Amino acid sequence: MNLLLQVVFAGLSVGAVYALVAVGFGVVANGTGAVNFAQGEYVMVGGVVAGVVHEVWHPPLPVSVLCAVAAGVVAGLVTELAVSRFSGARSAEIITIATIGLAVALKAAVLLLTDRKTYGLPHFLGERPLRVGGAVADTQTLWNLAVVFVVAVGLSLFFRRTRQGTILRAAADDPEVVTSLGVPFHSVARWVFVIAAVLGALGGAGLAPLSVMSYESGTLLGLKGFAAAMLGGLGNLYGAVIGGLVIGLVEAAVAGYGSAAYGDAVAFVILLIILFTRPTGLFSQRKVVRV
Amino acid sequence: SAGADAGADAGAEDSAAIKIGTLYSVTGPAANVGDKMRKGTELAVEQINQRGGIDGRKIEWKFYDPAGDTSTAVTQTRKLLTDDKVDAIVGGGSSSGIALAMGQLTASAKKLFVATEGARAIVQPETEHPLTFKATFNDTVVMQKIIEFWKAKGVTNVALLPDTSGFGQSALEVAEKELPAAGLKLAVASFDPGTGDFTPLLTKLGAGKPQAYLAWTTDSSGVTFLKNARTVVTDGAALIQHSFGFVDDRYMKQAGDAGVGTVLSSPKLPVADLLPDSDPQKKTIGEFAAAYEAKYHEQPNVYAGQAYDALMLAAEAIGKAKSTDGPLAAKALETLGEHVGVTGVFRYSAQDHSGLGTDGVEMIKWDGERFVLAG
Amino acid sequence: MTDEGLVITGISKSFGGVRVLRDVSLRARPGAVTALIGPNGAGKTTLANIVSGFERPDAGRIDVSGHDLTRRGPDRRATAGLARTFQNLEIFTGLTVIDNVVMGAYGRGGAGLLSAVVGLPRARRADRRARAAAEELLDRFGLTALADAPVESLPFGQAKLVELARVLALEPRVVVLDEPVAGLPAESVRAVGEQVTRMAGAGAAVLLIEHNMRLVMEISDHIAVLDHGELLMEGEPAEVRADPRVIEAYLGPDADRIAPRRES
Amino acid sequence: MAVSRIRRWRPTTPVITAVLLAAMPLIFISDFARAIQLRFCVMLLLLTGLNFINGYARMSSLAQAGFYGLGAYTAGILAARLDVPPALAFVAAPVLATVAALVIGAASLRLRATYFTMATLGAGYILYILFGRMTGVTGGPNGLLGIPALSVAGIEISGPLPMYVLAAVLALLGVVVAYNFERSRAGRALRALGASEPAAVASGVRAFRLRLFAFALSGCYAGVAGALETFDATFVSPSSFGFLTAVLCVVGLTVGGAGRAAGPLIGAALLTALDELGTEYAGYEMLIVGLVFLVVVQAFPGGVAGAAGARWPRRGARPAVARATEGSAS
Amino acid sequence: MTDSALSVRDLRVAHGRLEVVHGVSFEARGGQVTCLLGTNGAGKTTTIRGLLGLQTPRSGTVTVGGTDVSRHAPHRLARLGVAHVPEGRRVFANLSVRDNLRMGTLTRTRRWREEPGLDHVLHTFPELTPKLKDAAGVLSGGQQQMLAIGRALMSRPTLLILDEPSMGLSPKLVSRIYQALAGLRDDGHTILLVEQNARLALELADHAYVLETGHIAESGPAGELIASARVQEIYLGSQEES
Ligand SMILES: Nc1ncnc2c1ncn2[C@@H]1O[C@H](COP(=O)(O)OP(=O)(O)OP(=O)(O)O)[C@@H](O)[C@H]1O
Ligand SMILES: Nc1ncnc2c1ncn2[C@@H]1O[C@H](COP(=O)(O)OP(=O)(O)OP(=O)(O)O)[C@@H](O)[C@H]1O
Ligand SMILES: [Mg+2]
Ligand SMILES: [Mg+2]
Repeated sequence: MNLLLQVVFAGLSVGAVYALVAVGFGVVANGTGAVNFAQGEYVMVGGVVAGVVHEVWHPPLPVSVLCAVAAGVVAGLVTELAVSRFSGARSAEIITIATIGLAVALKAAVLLLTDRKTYGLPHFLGERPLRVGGAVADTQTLWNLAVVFVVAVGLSLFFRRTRQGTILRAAADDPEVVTSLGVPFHSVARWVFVIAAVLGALGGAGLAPLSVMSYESGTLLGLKGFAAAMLGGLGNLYGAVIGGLVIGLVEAAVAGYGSAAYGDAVAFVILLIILFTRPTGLFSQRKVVRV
Repeated sequence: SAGADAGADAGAEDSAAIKIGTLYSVTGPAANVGDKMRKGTELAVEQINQRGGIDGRKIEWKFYDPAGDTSTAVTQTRKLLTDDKVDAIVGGGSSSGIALAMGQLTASAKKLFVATEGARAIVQPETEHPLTFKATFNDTVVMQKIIEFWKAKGVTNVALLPDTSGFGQSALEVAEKELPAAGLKLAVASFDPGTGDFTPLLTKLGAGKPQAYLAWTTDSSGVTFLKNARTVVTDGAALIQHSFGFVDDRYMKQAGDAGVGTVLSSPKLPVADLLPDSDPQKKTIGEFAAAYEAKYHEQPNVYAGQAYDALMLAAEAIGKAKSTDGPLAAKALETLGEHVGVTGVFRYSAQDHSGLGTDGVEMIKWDGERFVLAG
Repeated sequence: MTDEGLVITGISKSFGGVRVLRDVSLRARPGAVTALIGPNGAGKTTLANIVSGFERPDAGRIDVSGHDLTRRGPDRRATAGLARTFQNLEIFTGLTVIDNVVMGAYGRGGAGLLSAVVGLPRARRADRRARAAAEELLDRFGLTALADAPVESLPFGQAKLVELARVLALEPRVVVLDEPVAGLPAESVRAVGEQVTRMAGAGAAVLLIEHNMRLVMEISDHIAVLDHGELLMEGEPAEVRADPRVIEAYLGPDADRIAPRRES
Repeated sequence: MAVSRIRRWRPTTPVITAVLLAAMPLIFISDFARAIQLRFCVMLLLLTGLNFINGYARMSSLAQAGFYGLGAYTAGILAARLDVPPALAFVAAPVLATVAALVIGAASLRLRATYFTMATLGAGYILYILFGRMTGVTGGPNGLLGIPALSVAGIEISGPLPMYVLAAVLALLGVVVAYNFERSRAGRALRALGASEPAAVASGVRAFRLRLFAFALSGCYAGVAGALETFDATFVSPSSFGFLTAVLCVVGLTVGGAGRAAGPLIGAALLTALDELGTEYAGYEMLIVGLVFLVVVQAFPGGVAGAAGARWPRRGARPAVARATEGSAS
Repeated sequence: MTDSALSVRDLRVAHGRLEVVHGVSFEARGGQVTCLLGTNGAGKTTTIRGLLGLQTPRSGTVTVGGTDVSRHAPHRLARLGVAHVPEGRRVFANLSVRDNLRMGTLTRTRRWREEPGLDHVLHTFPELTPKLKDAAGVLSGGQQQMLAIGRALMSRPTLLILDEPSMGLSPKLVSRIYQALAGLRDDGHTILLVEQNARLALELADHAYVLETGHIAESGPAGELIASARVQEIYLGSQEES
């Protein structure tokens, strides 16, 4: 077997999920300026919901995935309610801190509702893997990569080119002024969190065929996705994708050529090395500050 | 003075309840394991109380959840010992690290402690842990059974994939000692719980052409291991194995086709009905499983079994010692003779506080529907 | 060595290819108010940032009292006696008014970190001295009653006074003021004007950036006009006021209404 | 106009802390209560330390759990593995944690806002992984056993009461130092830096050095907390120093009131209470904690201490503003 | 049309527990310029924020064009044609100048590419033309102020509320802005103007109110107020004769 190629495939497989989480971080950062600590939990919710639906009702696969997306929509709406509607809180710092509370609550709720069970899904494109040059690539990885690229390109265009996207970016700078220009903050927050949560849920559904999901699955993914987002430069969605893939690839390389026992630390070691050389990540858009 | 205290206890509080404290992590990373353990112990408490208790004294059960955190567990253990004033502690927080920390506290409080966690260091050396027992197999014992199995199959070259938790690393330690001694060639690759892709690891290990791949984890990433092994391991004859930490039909079902044929080392619980009637445990397991299913509407697993055993053992020791005094109860356990439990037949002695031998371990196989004995 | 005040020599600066400052040389003498005026976007704030070390020039040098400070960071420039205010009010929210002013004297030194933590008497004494000096300043600005109020509860105008008082606490040799009276009512403009004159009277070199022509005409000794990053002209207030280029680029045809002639 | 500044005496945080630490063991006297009280002291040290960087300097560090663990392991390894006298091992813990904070801070304090938070999260996580993986040194995932009792000059400090007294003394010392610092020139500069970096720098504040000092202090406090925890539990395990602990520290401080002297005190009390609550209602309490936290951070952006401060504003502030404006208008 | 386009009755606004606007009443007549004067801290900004709903008032009624908007969220006022130039510019620093201006059209069109009114704003502020692609955060203070005003103008508001629009602008620009405001008024727009530069404001305004420590202290036609001794002294700095 070809170890190098296998490492690349594995790296892309895991990296695609990190990338999707990282894009979610980017969306929230672009729209509110906050860091969303619940991003990993959206992945968990998506995966678990798709798994539960699949296990209980055995519907066709697309239905399970759609249910995950619907769960994402709900999770996004819940987030909007929880972190902005309730107090009208508009400072990025408060939203950031509030999402920590939300993440804890979401995780606990799923723990109680699923009674700690794990859930899985069949592969979307068939279980049979592709064999390329002496290595195996999972078809699910292809699916996940495709989703990541479509999402990153689509959302980048959305933020740069569209009216709604610009409103969201404006809100990250000064939400109050956006309000007085005719768009209530909760509508901004709703867009932001629904997009972010749907991304997460899609990631969760895409991940469930590869590794089973439970209420615990979100936290570490969230951390690594956060690392990936920062690696690429927070707010740059292409950067987030590259950040996610880089972390996935390096982790796989460490597993293949070194010791996987330090695998979890790897994401953070790379991140620190990059941050110390490029303090705002690989591709950050410079935040404008003048005195 | 310990004896005097015990006498006073027995006299004054004859009818008072016996207090037993328990810690399992029913939240946090090992929640899945901890939840099953809690149910097992709870069932045992209920059964004993229904029978009228121990010598007429009911069990009053105190349960706390340390959520996998050792310092929380230390505080909770102190609470059990000094605030709740429990007579014995059963269950070590569903994590070997926690059980180890708890052992120090129960020892200095001179209370009986029956752990449900795996690490040998919880009870070994027995001279330093006179009051601590555990109701689980030592991984040395399990490893011996696996070696026997491999020898019978003609396997001489194996790959071990332990996870980085205490459970996996303790097995790694044993394997590095025992396997070479038994003339087996060993390659190792540790992995983190939550690992999303095992293909690089398996490819790397595959270069050494092992005849068996043995994963050692309780984490759900073991499912991914099975799925990946199915695609990456090209040698159709190679054995794909899990340890007793992964004996759970839910996990196996989630692996789908990739799970079929997986060999596991396990207590007899999952295959009890396939055992010959002569098997000493068959009846105990059958009754336990029936009661458990009736109460919780789910299949018991090995964790529930060992947690059930642990409480039963503690109760029997207290009953036999006719005292809740730690040293007396410990003595009683050491001289109990045989206790037929769900997990195995316990034979504690002053030199062995694990009490389980290879006779309790079965090699089993997942056939796609259920576990069967692996020939 | 005589004090040369602030000497700006040959400063150039571009942002992403756009020249914002081109070979600007300027001098602010000690004991005088030198005003820097010019249209919006002419580069005045950029020059102030370069003088105080917040931005690095592409070329040129900055000397304060004969010392070349071009390579020093803003904190070191403060220690060297250079102080500034900001166009966008920068105050220490969360601190009281008096603490804001005490902070201004930070660059003049004081007790070390460790003696402060342990609470040595030396540190306490130094602190008391700084506080006494700050109280004097507050009195001068009529802010005594507000000394212990959190600074963020002050209206904009008073907050600007606090910023000015903070600058004075440093006892600076060179002061750069970026629009100190923007948003202040006539009455406060007068008060600030007095303080700035007094600052210069005490020997500081003052570089005043301001759009309020009434104030500029009234208190400055010398005026430099910046336009599109280049020095358009320099001279006495009356001279500048009457220069057609300045009227065209900056004052506008209605200038009379906005900035009445001083001699009127 | 000389305004007399007669202020009503208000109890300062060190005084409240001292009274609390002295009263607690008198009111709740069981050994278990002592253990809880000790945990409170440990939390208080952790949060007071974190307050330097997260509160006064307004930079969000997630490395506190890492330094806490480093302190705990330093003390534990020196005392249990290398036979260093326990008292010396105890002292070495904050020293090493401080050095680690200096190194990590030197690298990460040049980063801005979220990037700094990320770097500290990464550094803390790497420490956590090392605790669990360097089995030969740390005992690995199962933890480090065999830590001897603490003794100073031949006198053994072990058992609930002596350990509590030690913890209380150290916690009080920590609070006093923090209190002095907050009101010192350097403390004022640090708060100023958190409020407006340009203005602080323009006033001569060496931003990087001062932040590094604050970060080192936070590490030092965490080191002391770690050593206390080690000698109290006579056991060290990596599970206590992970991401969850790091987040809990930030949450505790935020809810208590970051940047306020009383913040760590309130935060530590809440975290200790939470620990207690969490023991019996597995699962549900996390749900409740999450929701309550969600509400509290939004309802009181300045934390409980901030909310209390707003209800009872500083004397003088309100009339003073009114006076001044009236004065200028008439 | 001289009916009241904006009317504020007994408005009370507080910062936390500290009330700073104590029952202020005034109105802005349609098609006129109404000016709100006051020293620093008088409560002008707070009044504006209160009537716009950016800060929840303690009590009071606000009507815009006859509609009671007292409890309306700020975005609903925007949809009624009210535009606000906030104190301190508050442009979107990370958006391009062009996007900043487009943000002003949110209530006017749903089409993003249309940019109605862009030419008009660039005609008023040609300085912004070369900067259209730059991030607003790098603009000079005065350029940002132009942008903030331009953004408000983009919505073609029926009621325009400006909080110190001349702050930080060069004299030449100040007169240009006042000309622009006069033009708007002549087109029938209603303007509420908060200004430190009382001389200019009173020259432009039809009607003026003087706010002192949260109360309306004086009011009247602008021409009359110019003559008031009190206004002369405090707001026009007239003792040194102009
Ligand atoms: N960081 C930057 N990147 C790009 N352009 C910049 C940057 N900083 C300043 N500029 C440009 O430099 C020019 C000068 O700006 P500056 O702030 O110095 O003007 P100013 O003279 O202070 O104007 P004002 O009177 O309006 O405050 C402006 O056109 C501005 O857009
Ligand atoms: N965020 C705040 N917190 C507390 N008090 C505040 C706050 N903002 C303003 N104030 C107080 O409210 C009063 C009115 O302030 P406001 O900003 O409305 O005045 P203004 O008339 O707009 O003044 P300026 O001319 O300086 O802009 C002042 O006394 C001020 O101290
Ligand atoms: Mg400027
Ligand atoms: Mg105002």
